[in-house]
Amino acid sequence: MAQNLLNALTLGSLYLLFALGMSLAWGTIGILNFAHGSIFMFAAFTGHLLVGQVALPLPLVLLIGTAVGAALSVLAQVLAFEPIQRRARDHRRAELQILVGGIGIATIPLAIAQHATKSVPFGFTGSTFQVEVYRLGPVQLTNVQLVILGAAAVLTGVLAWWLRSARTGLALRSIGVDAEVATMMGVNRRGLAVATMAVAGALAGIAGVLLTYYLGSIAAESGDGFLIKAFAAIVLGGIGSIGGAVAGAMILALAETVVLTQTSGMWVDAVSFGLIFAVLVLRPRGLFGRKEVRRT
Amino acid sequence: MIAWYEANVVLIQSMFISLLLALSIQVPFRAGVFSLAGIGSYGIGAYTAAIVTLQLGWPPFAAIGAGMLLAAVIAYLLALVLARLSGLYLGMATIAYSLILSVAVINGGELTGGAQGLFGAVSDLQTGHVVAVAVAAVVLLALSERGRPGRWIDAVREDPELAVSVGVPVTAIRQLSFVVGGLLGACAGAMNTLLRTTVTPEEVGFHLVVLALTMIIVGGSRSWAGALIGAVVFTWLPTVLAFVGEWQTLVYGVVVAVAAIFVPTGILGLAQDFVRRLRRPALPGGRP
Amino acid sequence: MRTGNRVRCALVVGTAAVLATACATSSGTGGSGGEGLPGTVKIMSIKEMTGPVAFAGTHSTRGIDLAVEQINQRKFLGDTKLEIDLHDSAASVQEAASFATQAVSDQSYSAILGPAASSQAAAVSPIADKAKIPVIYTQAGSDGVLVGDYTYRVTAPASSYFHHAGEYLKSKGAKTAAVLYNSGNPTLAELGQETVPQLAKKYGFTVSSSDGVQLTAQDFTNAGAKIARAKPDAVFVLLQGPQNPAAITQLKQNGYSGEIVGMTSMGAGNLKPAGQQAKGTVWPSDFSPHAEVPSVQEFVKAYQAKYNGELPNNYAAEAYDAAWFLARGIKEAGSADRTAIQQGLATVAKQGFEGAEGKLRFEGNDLRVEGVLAGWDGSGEILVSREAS
Amino acid sequence: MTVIEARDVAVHYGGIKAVDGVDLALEPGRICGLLGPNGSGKSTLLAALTRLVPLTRGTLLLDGAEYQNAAPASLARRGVARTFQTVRLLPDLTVAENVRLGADLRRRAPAGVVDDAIERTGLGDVVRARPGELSYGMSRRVEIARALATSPRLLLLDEPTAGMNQAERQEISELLRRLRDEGLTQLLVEHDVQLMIDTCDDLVAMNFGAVVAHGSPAEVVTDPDVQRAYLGKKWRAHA
Repeated sequence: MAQNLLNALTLGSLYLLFALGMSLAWGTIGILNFAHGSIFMFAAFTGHLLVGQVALPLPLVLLIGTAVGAALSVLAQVLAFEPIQRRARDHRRAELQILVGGIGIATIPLAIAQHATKSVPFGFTGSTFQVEVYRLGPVQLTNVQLVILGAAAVLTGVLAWWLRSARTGLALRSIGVDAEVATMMGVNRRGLAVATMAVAGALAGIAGVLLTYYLGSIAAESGDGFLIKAFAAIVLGGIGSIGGAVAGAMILALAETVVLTQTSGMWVDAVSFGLIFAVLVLRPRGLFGRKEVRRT
Repeated sequence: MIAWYEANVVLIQSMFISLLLALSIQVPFRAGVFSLAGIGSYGIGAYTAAIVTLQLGWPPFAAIGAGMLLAAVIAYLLALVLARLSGLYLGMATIAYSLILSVAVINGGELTGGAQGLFGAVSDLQTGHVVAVAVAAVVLLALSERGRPGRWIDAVREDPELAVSVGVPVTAIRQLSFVVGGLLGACAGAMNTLLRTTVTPEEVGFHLVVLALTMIIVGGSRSWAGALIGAVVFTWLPTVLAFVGEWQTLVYGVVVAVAAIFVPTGILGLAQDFVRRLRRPALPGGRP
Repeated sequence: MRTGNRVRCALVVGTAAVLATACATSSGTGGSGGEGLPGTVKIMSIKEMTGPVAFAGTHSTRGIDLAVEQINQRKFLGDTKLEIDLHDSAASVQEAASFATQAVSDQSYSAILGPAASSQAAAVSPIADKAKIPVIYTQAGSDGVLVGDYTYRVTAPASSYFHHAGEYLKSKGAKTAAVLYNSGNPTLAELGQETVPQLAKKYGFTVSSSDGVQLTAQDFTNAGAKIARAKPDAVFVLLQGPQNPAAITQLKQNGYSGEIVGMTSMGAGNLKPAGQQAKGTVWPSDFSPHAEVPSVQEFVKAYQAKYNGELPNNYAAEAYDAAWFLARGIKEAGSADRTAIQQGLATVAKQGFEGAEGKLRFEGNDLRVEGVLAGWDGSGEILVSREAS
Repeated sequence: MTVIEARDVAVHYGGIKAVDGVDLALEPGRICGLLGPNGSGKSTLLAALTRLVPLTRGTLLLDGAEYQNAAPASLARRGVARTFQTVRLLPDLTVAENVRLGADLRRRAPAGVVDDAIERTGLGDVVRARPGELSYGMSRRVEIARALATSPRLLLLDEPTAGMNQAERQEISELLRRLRDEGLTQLLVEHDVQLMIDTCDDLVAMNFGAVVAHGSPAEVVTDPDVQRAYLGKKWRAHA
């Protein structure tokens, strides 16, 4: 029981790291980035390539993943999403174009990784980091799990503080509430949007690297599955709300763990899809969503 | 010509099926309803047709009709349940609905054949039938883009409040768009199953959502002609791209991204702008 | 390269009877093909060269290329050359079906080497069967693939050689076994739901738990913990290639120390990311490059010579056999005519032959092999000899 | 009998009482003006009358029959037409098609309804233009033309002359009066008090979601409450 709870917490933390960036970008600058999963995978893939050359320690691989994730995300913003938002006739069309553009962009890193690996799984076997298992009474815990739990807690805290207190965070939130007013207040939307996407991508990169350490290996296609899970977590908690993302990720992980341990596990994906559907129908704002951020 | 037709008959068939699939998404889009439930309907049609053909031995058009009827009923219920949602939220709820169906068919046991899917659904459905159905659908939809229905649908999409004020039955049109999308999607799925004689769970997944979306975004989302352009492009693109070999997927992604960024109105929109620009000088009294 | 092959051909004379005949025939008749054989026989090969199952498509193609090179150089069909026209079905049912139709309508194609994915194969089969063009598949384990006389499969169903796993577990004294299988993949689902329970009955162990995971599942933490806690003597890990190392890693991290039994999806280097943790894992396989069967070793050496010393995997071996099976069928038919080739294939199938997978025989249109027990020693694939264990 | 009537109508958004206990009755063949500062609840009242927002309480009557639960789209069919405060035209349709949208209400619109609406609003020269090519004033005329094309018995106008110059305002005022003479009942929301005095038969003044005065234009504009609440500077400025 305690073990299941701990595992669910770890899974929830991974969902959270992934979902935070997506939720941030969607709730503030209105970009639902469907390439997020692809970026996440490619950050881990780059790490894998480098680890194959040099035996790197975990912090360095994490750093590389962060940088790659941020770079790809910024690239997508500058080359695709920003031009779309600038040109689109109305908000609704922009949303749709960003969605489809994201799908197109996602194909690019995916195709490269697939080509390089032939869809054979990859991991960080060359890394100097070794998984260690600690046993605490009935519960066992690996050092990777500790890193994941720690990273999720610290990064979520930092992000929440940033949005609540820092000047740029406040400016960002004002965009989320009313883009026009924010512009009138002299907020540099373009710069802030790029910064937001960089943060989102960095979080995806961190999640990608940690997931690969955690599972031992991932494949080029692994990003897609996470995308829909993260989406469920965001919708569940409420878009743009950090607390909502935390709650959403944890509830989803817990629900999946329950389904997995209590049934034969073949309906797990139906949990996240079902949650998306049910929450949108019954409580479109999500459990913790603020109404003003909801863009419909 | 005949040789070419025979060699490419599968692509020709799938072009018309893709057209119907794209229309199943586009019809709701035109009414401002961002519903991707057409994909779920495709699955319902595909599996219903296979089941009634295999277990009851129904003729092809009865099998297709059964799938369409079931999908239409479910689509109507969905329209009622999702009435409050719009925009991306509606899109996501309908994607979730479609994906739940794809999980369900894997777990459907004997009825859906589980992971293996169903096979041996042999029928005498011909390419000509598919073309005829697609043409009929296009004619009906083309009529709905003209005159009174066309203006009503435009009004519902662009400004539902205004539409109400001039007496347009907005709710009914939205529900109808769900149902018509369901009918078209199920029709596409059922015909594909009967042509291929087989259906597997992996055919009804997120990739269909992506395909249908990209077809109408690249082709053009406002008219049946856009869906047709999209269906033609994405049916033949892999053949055209065969020369890039292993990088086909990459080029495909770039095409989709570039279209989404630079051609928001789709190829159809580009063509219409071009025609309009040509005609402009001939238009008298454009400005007061 | 050419001399190298000739040398090997001479060497084979003493070891593999069937191949020796092949060499003798080609050198003896000095290049007069069968009466009806044209200068080239064109074969369409529909393989997944890109996309999620690219690993199967690319390795199959290597096997085919090797076989065709041998067939042509040894003048197995006299002066007639086999020509392979490769098409990438990119993991799309529609494209696979379309290529099949192109092959059907273009009379210059005599046969098809089919795709590996069951869904694609199931769409190709009815087209080919209706038009009466022979198709030879590898992989494609679904029931719907073999629909008539014209469809053959040169990958034996895993259930037909899974007894190796049963014998292995019996020798280890296993009494309980857990099953973790991919419920979205037809072959794996059948293994998990039917083959293993049958095996349990026959080899005296009980199935303590059976968990299906979804087609694209990645996280096996819970499944791993659940199984590790139950401490069964053995666990069957029947997953897709990329899922295997993740599942094994989770089992080991949760302190599982019993036997791990898999299937061919553990081969082809898929366990590399799990490294030392996967040490001791075994799986029944239709092919092992270490099997000490002459025809297998002949294939392995030729493959290594052609591909820079790389060891062949099961996909390459199966496709190699498929190509040779086709060549034998054509030779038997003495014609490039599709129906004649089908009859030729039927004759060859009745006789069986020796190839990269060892002794091959057919049950109907489906292959049966003896199979081996392969294993992972922490860094590479080995052959587990049952006597030693 | 009144054409349309609101009895004790209230519309609350959460804690905000946009309209709170308004009574209003329109006599047939008259133009009633609705005056009030921004945020006084005029547009909300119009939205309530056309069923675009749900009532918190109150009763709505059309030709003496209650309709507060009727489907909003059914009102147009019963002869209620309206224009909006902002220009709301369909960008992809021509001016003629936008007007035609009003006539689409009936399967077979009476002959000449569309042409008549276009001619009366002076849009004859721009029928083939698209909304994006029109000036603001012209766009507003299309709004009115579309409403007229529904062949209404009651017309609700939300600031129809906003953005027009003095001559254009005069034209619209004349048009409205001519329509009144033909028997069309109207409710007119406007900020231009002079125009209201010139056009309307009755005036109602609102503030803070409630009616503060009603009667003939002369009575209402001289009402001290109205003067204090809203007219003050503006009325004098115009005078």
